[in-house]
Amino acid sequence: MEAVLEAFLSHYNYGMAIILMMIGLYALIAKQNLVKKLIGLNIFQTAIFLFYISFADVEGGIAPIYLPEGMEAIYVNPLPHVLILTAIVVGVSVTAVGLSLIVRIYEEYGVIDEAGLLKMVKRR
Amino acid sequence: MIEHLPVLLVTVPIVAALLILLLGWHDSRFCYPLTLATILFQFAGGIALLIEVMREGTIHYYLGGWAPPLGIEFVIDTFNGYILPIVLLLALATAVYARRSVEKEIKPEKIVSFYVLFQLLVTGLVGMTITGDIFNLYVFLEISSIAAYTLIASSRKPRAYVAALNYLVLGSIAGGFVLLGIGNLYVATGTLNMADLARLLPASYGLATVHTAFLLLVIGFSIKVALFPLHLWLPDAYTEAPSAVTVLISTVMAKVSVYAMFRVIFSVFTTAYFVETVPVTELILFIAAVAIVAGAVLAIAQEDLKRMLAYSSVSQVGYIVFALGVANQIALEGGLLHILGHAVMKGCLFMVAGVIIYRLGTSSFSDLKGVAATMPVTCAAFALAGASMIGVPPTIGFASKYYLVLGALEAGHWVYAAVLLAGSLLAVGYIWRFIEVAYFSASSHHEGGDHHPAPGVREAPLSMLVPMVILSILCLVLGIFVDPLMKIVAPAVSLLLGGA
Amino acid sequence: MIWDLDFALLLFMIICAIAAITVRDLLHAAVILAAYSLIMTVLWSEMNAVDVAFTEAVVGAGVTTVLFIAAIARTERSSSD
Amino acid sequence: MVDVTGLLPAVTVVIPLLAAVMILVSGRHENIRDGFTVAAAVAMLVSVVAMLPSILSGERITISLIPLLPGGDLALRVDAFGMVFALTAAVLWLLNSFYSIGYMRSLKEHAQTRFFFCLAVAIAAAIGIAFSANLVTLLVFYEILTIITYPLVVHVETPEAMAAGRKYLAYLLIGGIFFLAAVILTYILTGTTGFVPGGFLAGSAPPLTLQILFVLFMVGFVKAAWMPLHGWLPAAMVAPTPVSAFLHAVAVVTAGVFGIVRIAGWVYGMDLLASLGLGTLLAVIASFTIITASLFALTEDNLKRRLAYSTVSQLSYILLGVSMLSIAGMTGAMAHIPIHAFLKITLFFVAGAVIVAAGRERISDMKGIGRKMPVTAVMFSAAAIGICGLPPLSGLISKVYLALGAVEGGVPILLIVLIASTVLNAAYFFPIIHTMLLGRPDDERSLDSVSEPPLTMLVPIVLTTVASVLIFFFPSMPFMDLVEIAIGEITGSVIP
Repeated sequence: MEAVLEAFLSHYNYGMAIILMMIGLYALIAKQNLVKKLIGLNIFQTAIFLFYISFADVEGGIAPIYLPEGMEAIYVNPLPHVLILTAIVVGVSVTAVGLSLIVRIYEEYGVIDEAGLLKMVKRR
Repeated sequence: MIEHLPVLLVTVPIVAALLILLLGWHDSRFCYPLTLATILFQFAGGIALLIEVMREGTIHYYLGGWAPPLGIEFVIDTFNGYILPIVLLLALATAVYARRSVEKEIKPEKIVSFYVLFQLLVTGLVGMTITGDIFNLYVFLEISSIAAYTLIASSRKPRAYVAALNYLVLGSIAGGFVLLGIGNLYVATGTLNMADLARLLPASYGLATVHTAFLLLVIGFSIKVALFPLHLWLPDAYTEAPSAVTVLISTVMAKVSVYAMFRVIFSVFTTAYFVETVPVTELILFIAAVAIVAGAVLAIAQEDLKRMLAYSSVSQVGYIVFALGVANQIALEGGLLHILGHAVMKGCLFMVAGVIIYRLGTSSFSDLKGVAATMPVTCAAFALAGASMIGVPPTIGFASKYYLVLGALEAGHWVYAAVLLAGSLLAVGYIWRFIEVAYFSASSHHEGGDHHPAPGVREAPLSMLVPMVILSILCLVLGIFVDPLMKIVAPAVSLLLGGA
Repeated sequence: MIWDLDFALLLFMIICAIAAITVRDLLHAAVILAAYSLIMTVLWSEMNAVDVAFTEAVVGAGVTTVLFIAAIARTERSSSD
Repeated sequence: MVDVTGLLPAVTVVIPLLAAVMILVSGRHENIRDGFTVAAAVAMLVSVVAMLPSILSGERITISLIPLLPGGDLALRVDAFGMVFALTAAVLWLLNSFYSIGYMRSLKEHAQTRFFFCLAVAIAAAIGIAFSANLVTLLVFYEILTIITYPLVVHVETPEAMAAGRKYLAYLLIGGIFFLAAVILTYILTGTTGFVPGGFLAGSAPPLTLQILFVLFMVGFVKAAWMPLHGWLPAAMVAPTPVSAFLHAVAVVTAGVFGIVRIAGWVYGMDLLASLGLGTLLAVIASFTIITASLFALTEDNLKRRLAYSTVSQLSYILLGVSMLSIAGMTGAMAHIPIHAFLKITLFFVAGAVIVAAGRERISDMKGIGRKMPVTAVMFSAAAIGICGLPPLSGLISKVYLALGAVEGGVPILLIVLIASTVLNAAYFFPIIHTMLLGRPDDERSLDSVSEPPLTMLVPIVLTTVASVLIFFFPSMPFMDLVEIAIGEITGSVIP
């Protein structure tokens, strides 16, 4: 029991991240509404970010902020943080492009769900 | 100067893009010459780097002087030294071709942003090609992808928005998978530098993390290169995009994605991993064979030239991935040759489709009867590039097919070699659709004399014709002078197979 | 790291995620997504990723939500699924 | 055998290619354009003939152009056997050029520029095939020939022609794929694809592999139109007659049988073929084709289609000769290539002349036509007699060698095939001769407007017939001499 709890405790946030990813992926693929798809995309991306932050975290570590001379501490790994900063910017750009496309599609076809769109595209 | 060339290839265009934006605001006539000049510079740089690599060996450039693993490095070795000029050659050809095409297909107020995005797309792809850092690869991948989504949507056709959004959704999933895969690799090794990864990974080949990373990366890149069951975004995106954008993404972007896939599989994971540790070569071969056949069959079923060419790309990607599955020296030489060959011929074919849309306003087969009589040069270019697509000797398409079959037979894959050959026959099926319609269609038949041009339709403008004809002639020239070409390709393949 | 706090936050996030993709009103969905991002921010700062947390608060919960609301305002609010 | 390096083989191939470019450029000016065709034909003939003395003295002219692929450079080598084909093609192309110009202008055909362009490239490919030094080069020119003859076949652009064109392309390209597979396999087995007199495959692989490889080659050379892979040839008859003449005599089918003989003599070698039992396979295919195709020919009323089946049948004489795996058989096979070409082109020229002069394609419509076009009809009769193997025409020569080979090889059944085929040849040709010369038209006045074709067409007809007679009387000049050298090359002995 102890061992199981141990294993669970050391890995549960990975599991959670994966659940979140799956939720996002499901929305991306299965949802008909285009805005819902993008919400799914956001969840999917943040879940990946969560995964990065999780593995960067070190037991008993502290935030990688410069400490005065003489103080020793275990920093958490700062590199994934930097990576994720970049990835967040990329993610918001993708969302912005996607949303502007949805607005355009709505202006052209008057619908924002996939089934309706398919009908409209075929009709033209 | 020359030692800073790698970084200049990326920074100069970004500065140029800003300049285009600023000057274009003032007067949109500045955009085109600036774009052309920048890409010309990049092309020259790419050639210079290739020569340098062939002469001196691998070039390492530490960004900002920070050596890896702390800093990001650009690495140009024989493999991407070979890819880079291909990318830039096609980008240059597209840039020349784009001017007239863009005037017609894109709203005037969007022309400035078109060139800015064009520049960013090319730069993103160049960055992907030369970076030695796997996370940097991801960033450049996303930059170029975002530029591509926007460029596709810049068409006047409303359907392009839908195509772009579809691409965006699938592209983002791919990006997410790649990002996740990179994360796994980092967990396993603690580094993001590709050379370091290759060095450190073998110790943890047994770990589930590494297997997961491999799977995620392969699936992510498979979406990006549109490997058969994951190709769904491609036909719409290629068909609906403005002609110049189609040329660019179908050649340069598709090829850089393939490059990234090869780079990660061979240079990060090494052959030892994916041939021995996780024996997936049979599976890859199977998928590639299915892609070759299914893509060609779907292409034959199309009623529109541009869409047909799009499905043909699905089929042709299969050839390149096929080389990956065989994974021996000769087959990979064929695969790398096909990266070049397919870029050149598909670029030419899409340019033809674009020219036809430019003049006729449509690319549906039923409207193209006898078009060869009015646009002889265009159709001749198609015929030559099409022959290369089919693999008629002595074109480049034949050479790559020859190497691929030779490699497959040498590895003992008899059945797959047969599929490859049959696939090239299917290519006849779709290329001939156009040839028959354009050259031998009844409506063009006139008693007692040569074909007469239909009124109003003329040969394409010179600035579109020249890059198109040059590419089609390249199909032949590269096919004839394939042996000197192999002097560049062979070391690249040795590098891939040797790991690191 | 306080594991039970983490665990609770994660659970709450999953609930938010599911809610965001199930509610029929897109405006509600956007707001729930903002809440999701804010919880993520808390979680990350608790995991010592303060810099990322700040960025996410601004970009994820802020900019993204604004973008979503703007887009929904120019299209329609209701969703069929 | 002495190999000398020379530029002439390459020049010979390049001449028609240059002409093709010039034809495209000068397309608007008919006379200049057709001038280029004729000039190139003359130049090419001169260039081929210039190589003749050195070949006859036992030399081989080689030139390696560029390294192409693993397995073979793009390399040319003119040997005696290649010369047989090249000389035939060069002479007949010159005559065919005049004939084509006359034909196309008389009928005011459309797209003449395309027509002459394709013809010029096709002849370059045919010469390339004749001069190929290895399988890779052969493959390159073989495929070019396939693609470039397609526009010729579908020239009239009717739906029927398009369907025939698809059939043509399907057969020949699938064949090409098999050929490619065979070439690659040969390279994997031996590490080379260069032709070696007497063959180089012996001992390189287990018999079964070599047998399969041979089948691949045979399917690859579907241009030889052996049954049951002959379907494309009658279908291709929708093309204008000069094209048919070109396909049947100058380039395409000849390239097919040429390829098979090359494979037999220079890749396998006769000893290896014998030990693999492939002679029997070839003999069966050839006998079946000879008899069946003749029977098909009997039932055809369309003159060109009847001639097409005749070609299918006659080509298998060459396979039959190879299958005997004896010196006499091989001699007959090689000799039959030019002999058949000269005779068959006459027949096609006449068929075209009848179309131009009288607008008739069906044999039953040709009653008494010989009275209005006597020269044409007589030439047709002469060539038909030649195909049947009667003197004083060249057809007899190859038949004698084939018969000799059958007896020598101890397979009398092949002799029976030869005799039966001669009877069948007579059976399908004599009625035509009878109809043309002695028949009475149903309506006398329908022939009023009929007269001899224009001189550009008539002269080639006469010349090819005369050539066939000359070959009979002076066989050694130069064809049999060349064949003799070629036989000596692959067997190390001389013709009995």
